[in-house]
Amino acid sequence: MNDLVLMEGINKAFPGVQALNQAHFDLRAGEVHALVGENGAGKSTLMKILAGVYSKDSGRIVYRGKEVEIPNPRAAQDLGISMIHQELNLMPHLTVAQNVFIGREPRRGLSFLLDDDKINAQTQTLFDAMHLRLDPRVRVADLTIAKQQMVEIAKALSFQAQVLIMDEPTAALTEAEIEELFRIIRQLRDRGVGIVYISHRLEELKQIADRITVMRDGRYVGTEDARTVPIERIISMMVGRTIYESKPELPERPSQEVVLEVRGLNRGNVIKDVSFQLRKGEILGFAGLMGAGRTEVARAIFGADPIDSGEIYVHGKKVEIRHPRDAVRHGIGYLSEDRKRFGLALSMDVESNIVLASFEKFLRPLGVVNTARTRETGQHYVEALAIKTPSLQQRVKNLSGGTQQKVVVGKWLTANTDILIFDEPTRGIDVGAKSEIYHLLNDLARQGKSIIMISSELPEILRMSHRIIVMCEGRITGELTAAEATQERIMTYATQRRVLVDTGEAEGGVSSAQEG
Amino acid sequence: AQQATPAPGGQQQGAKPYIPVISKGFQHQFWQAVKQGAEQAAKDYNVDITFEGPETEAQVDKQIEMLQAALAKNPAAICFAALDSKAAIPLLEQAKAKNIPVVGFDSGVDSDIPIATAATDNVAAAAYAADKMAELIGGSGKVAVLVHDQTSRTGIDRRDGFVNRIKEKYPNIEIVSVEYGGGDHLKSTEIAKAVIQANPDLKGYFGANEGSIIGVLNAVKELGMEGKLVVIGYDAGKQQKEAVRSGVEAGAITQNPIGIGYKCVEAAVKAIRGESVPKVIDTGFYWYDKTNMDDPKIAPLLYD
Amino acid sequence: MATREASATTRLSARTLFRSEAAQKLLAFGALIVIFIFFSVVSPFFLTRDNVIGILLATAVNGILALGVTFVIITAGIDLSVGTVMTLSAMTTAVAIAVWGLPIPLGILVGLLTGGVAGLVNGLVISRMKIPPFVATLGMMMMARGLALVIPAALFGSVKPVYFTDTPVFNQITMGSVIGSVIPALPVPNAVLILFGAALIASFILTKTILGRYAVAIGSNEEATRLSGVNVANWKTAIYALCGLFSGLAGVVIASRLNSAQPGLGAGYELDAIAAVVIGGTSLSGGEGTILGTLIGAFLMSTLTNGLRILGVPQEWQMVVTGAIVILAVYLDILRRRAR
Amino acid sequence: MATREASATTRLSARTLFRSEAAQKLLAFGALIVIFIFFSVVSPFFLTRDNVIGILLATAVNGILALGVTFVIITAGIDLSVGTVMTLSAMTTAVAIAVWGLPIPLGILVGLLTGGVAGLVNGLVISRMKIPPFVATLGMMMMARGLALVIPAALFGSVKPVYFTDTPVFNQITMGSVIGSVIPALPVPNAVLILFGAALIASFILTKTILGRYAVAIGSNEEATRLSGVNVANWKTAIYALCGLFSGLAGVVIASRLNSAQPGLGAGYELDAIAAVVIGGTSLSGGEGTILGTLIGAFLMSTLTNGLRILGVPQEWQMVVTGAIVILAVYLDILRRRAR
Ligand SMILES: Nc1ncnc2c1ncn2[C@@H]1O[C@H](COP(=O)(O)OP(=O)(O)OP(=O)(O)O)[C@@H](O)[C@H]1O
Ligand SMILES: Nc1ncnc2c1ncn2[C@@H]1O[C@H](COP(=O)(O)OP(=O)(O)OP(=O)(O)O)[C@@H](O)[C@H]1O
Ligand SMILES: [Mg+2]
Ligand SMILES: [Mg+2]
Repeated sequence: MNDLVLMEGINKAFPGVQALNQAHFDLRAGEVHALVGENGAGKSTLMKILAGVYSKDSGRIVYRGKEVEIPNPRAAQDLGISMIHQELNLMPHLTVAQNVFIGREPRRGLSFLLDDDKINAQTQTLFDAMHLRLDPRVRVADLTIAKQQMVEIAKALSFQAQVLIMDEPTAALTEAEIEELFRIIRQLRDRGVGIVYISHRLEELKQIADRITVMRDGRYVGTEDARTVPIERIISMMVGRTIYESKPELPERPSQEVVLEVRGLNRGNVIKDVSFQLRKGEILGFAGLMGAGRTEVARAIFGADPIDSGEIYVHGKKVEIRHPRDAVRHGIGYLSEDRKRFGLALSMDVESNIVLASFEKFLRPLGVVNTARTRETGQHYVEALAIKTPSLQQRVKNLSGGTQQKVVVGKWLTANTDILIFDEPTRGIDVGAKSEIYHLLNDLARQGKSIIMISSELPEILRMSHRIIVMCEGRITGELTAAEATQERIMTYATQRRVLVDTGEAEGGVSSAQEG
Repeated sequence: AQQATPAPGGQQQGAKPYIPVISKGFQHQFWQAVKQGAEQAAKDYNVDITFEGPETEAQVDKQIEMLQAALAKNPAAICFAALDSKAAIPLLEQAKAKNIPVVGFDSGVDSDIPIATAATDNVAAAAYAADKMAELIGGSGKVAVLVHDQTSRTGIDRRDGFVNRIKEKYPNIEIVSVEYGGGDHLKSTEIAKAVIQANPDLKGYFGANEGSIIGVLNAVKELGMEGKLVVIGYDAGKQQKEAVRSGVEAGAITQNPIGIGYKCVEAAVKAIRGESVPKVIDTGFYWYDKTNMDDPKIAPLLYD
Repeated sequence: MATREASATTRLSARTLFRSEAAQKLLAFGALIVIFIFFSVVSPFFLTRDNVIGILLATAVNGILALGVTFVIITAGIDLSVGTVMTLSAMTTAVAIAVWGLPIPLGILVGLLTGGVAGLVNGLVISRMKIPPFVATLGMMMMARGLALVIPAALFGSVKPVYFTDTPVFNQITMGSVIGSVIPALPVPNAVLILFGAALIASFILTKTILGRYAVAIGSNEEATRLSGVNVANWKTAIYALCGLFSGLAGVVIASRLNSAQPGLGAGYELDAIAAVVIGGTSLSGGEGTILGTLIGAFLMSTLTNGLRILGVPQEWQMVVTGAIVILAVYLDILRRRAR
Repeated sequence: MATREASATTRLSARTLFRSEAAQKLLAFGALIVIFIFFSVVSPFFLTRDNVIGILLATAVNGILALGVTFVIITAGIDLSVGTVMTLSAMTTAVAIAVWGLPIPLGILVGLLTGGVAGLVNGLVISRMKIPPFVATLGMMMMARGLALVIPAALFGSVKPVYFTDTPVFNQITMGSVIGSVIPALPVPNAVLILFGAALIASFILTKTILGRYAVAIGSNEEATRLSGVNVANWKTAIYALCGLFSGLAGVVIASRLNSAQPGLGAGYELDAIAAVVIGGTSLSGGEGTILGTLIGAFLMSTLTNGLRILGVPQEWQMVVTGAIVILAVYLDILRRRAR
């Protein structure tokens, strides 16, 4: 066995959680080894231990046949281990090239002088090899998330690492970009690099992985050959039982009553003349590529960002929404695509987060909070949404991603909103939790709530929506009913934007400058 | 010093002469009384003045900036109470080069540039307070000193005047504590309380400025020690005057702040007019207690 | 934020071992007790009734200021203006009572309102003009300091203190002793009761009311709170106004205690108040903090100052030791949290 | 952080419209120029050679302090100790030269090192003990203030200034005029040159060296910087030490200017320095800032102080106006950024 990395008997506890319990993982040179498991299974934690971010409580790591200690990220880099983290880890105030070379800047003359020309040039070379169209000199803050993700990938690649860990690298990318990433991954694999690939998009694994290791509750479950194992088996290993993907159950037809109408919404050059209607009990899908402007539309409707022009009607009445509180007052709730930054008060407990948008409803005289009722409400939603938490007093920062998402849902249900905008509700959420969220959405629609669902996953959009609106570069480019919609039709509407990477057929631009 | 020398008070004809008064402070009542005197003189002699000083007496550099800005206005004369006279000498030399007469006040400037200085001898005044303290506690026992500032000239002079006199003349008196309260009434109160607590046999307390002595008086009152401690103060102010009148405070040293302010502006005016002024204008200090505080010679010196 | 979370992560593992909030509080109290015992042993004058009462009294002003600042710091803000706003409030109280001759309760109200208004302005500047709290309250600190001098200058033509000569009862508000009149052996001045009363109210507001909840929520994640439909700007304004009210109360207390309003006071008080809050375990990055902690922090500081004075440590060394202890106390708190 | 980024997003759309850095700088300069013109119009004494030179000179100390603080603030930290560390450095320089009789260059080195060591301690306390910068440097502020008094107390038995009586040339280091000796009509004191020299060095360090790069990276996203393999703890320590070096330089300059070391100086200077940095457009939340901005901020503050003095505005009103202008200047900067 030409094991590159062997991790054995790894334990790691966080307060209240045994994140890893005798976890096991091995990686060979020249393979793509997928690591899968439900949210909170411990995938990121295990890999962060390998990358020197966390220290293990016990267990051993063998690298190229020698037992090693990896106390910090620097040590990992020195061993040739590099990691793309699940959360973006960039310095927004620095340029792209400065980000790529942070920590290993080429120096000039005296050893502390920077040579920005050199890093710009080297970054450009790197991007050329990736067929990536991106100016190394722009500030990262000015980039879309997709571009930022590509920068992260470029950065990890630039290490010439022997072990490359990718924790959900494709969550923000388009098909073409994913294709390009896979091309690069294959190239690296052929060069003998060992690649760890973490993803919840199980369908990707068939394309790229050689082996698949499944984790559950911090434990090692098993390793399978990616080419032969059926996806169903992986799923059952993940959840510990067999679940069958339910057939897309098209929800009942919504009524014709329009609850939300948007007319002529404009904001800078990110929202251009957006108009649409949302009906009672309807799930309206918003499809499009990264940066198409769907989040911007949602935030604008919700009053999170100012708009230049446009009118919003709720239940036929024109309303002014200048702040999120206006939106909430009119019964609109928004579940952001970035829960941690925009959705949760992480250091507060589950109960407080559930009632965060509706404290005013739980008041006794003098502004005193009726804690008996908040606890009751919290308990109600913990049960109704099956929120996996040890107690209502658990701080939400200690919960897994899917559980956190449910807490946010609970928050908006408590606030009694009947128009719910779900922005990427299943981003980074495992299959089990995903299907629970789908059920939840259907239930809500059936109860008469109206839902806008923004998603970058076409199967999800197709499966869930009554109607689908497609956006591209800030405008609505198409509208499809559930019956008409297919992946191809959506993509035609959605692909007016220039892709970040030069696809094979894209003429000229940059020639493939890679030479091994 | 190589530039052309403009006429003193190089201002437009007909305008009132302008005299900036740069003091050591402005928030404390003592300085406000000096200001009052200076303004009175300005009125009497028909000149314009401005009055300013740094926020604390430690801010030597801020005072230098003030002097610098004052010089830029090309004044007819300058009244200056140096926080640190050595540090100010370069600017004073500039003034001299520009033929701007400088009058010192409150404490002397170690230089022959000021044409006159209206000041009290703080060392002698504090020494006098020490004599009084010795007399009132019967020549032996423990006393404590509370000073406003460890680094300012007045603080140092008053502390040293008191402490040195005790050391030299009264071997049976022990100074158990010298502390600094920044002139902050509350801090001074807390300090004095702690010192009295820590020295149950304390016989006397000297407060070297108004803020300090008010602190001592508050402490005495809060600890119910009225009459059990010989309290001697400095400066005036309503509270202190009441304490002296009621006998809680045995007495205090007062200077003549209004006189200092008046005399220095007056001297500056005379210098502008080319009249001669005495090099040293001693504005004097006085001991006051409940027996003499309504004396027509003393009463006007005691600001509220 | 990144660091905060990372360190949160690393310290979590042991937390379960030592969950009890009560035990934590005891630990925080520990530092105070150690200092108390130390001074009691080395000086016979430290642990006397009068001196302990003195320490309690000495905590009053800084403690009240620190209570207000606790709220602000929990929102991840800061208030540098509390000291001079206190002075300004003392001044307006004095003007109301001693110059205009208003009844004492009305005069106190004027003082409280002065603080409240200053805090309100802070809050508006921060939440409407989006000025960082550090800058907004720095500006207010300068302005309040100036105004406290402007008032007597405008009224009397010169900067001077205002005395409560005609209303001796005003001084009794803090320096009288309700307890002492019942239990003569325990002449605890009312100022101490006021401090504890204010702390109870503050604790109530923080833990039981919506304002307290929103303070924590804003400190925990301001943007998420805003996106939950909470009017963050208004609540923040309210929190700074509340902090201002406490500064106003401190102004009334200091005026009553000194029986006068001293216009030059207050510079540097803000740092003492902030130090008390931070020693008390409230995190400067917001989202957590307790009133009890702040009280303990304030007592720790005044105990330290008093003890060093009683020992007769030279004043310059007192500063050095206090600086070191401030760092040490916070370090202990950090270790304590890491351990839980 | 959430808010910062959210607003980063919202403002992006317009940014491209108004990209030119130069235009931005001109706008920042604008406030300074407006104030300059205003004072020039209302007072005949303001725009004179000597007064302008006076303003430049008055900026030197605060400016140098602010340069150091800029680095710290760019890392999203704060340094409250710069004022008293400056005083401590002035004191050690004075002891080295005037008491021990060391040669002047060596004495200067002692001053710089004193600052550097104090900064190093700050950095270690912050990065190793994980004490928040506010607390760590607050503690250092107290300790340095105490030590600056302890030194003369230990040497002379009492706290007093140390004078450079035997080395008149020491005063010339800042108050002599190299420019004046070449162009007699322009007697700009060397202190001003030192300020500009220090600013050039600071600007070089910030934009061209690895230290500057890491300062921005740490302020921008500390955790990401750490995950990139940068030894954040060490670099942070270095940055605080650098800030300390600038405080040390300020100490040497103030000692030379006053021809003495004044042990009681320095309290409150930290807030002026921070105000200059913030007025200069450096964000307290880290990640961005320029040396030129800080210089402009420092000049704005000393121009304002000087102008109000020249106008003869009563001192209490000067405080009020300065407070208001600090807020206003930052507000203008915020509007400017929003507009780009
Ligand atoms: N910093 C932390 N503090 C406390 N608990 C944590 C922390 N990080 C992870 N955990 C917990 O450890 C467990 C494993 O988390 P981890 O992030 O490794 O899961 P994951 O498999 O990567 O999940 P996902 O697919 O959602 O990314 C979870 O229960 C999680 O709540
Ligand atoms: N973090 C960001 N920084 C800078 N610009 C951004 C950022 N996010 C979005 N934008 C810009 O806003 C526009 C719309 O992006 P938006 O996020 O609304 O798209 P989206 O369709 O919701 O895609 P996503 O899947 O990323 O949510 C894009 O043109 C993009 O340039
Ligand atoms: Mg993960
Ligand atoms: Mg989006």
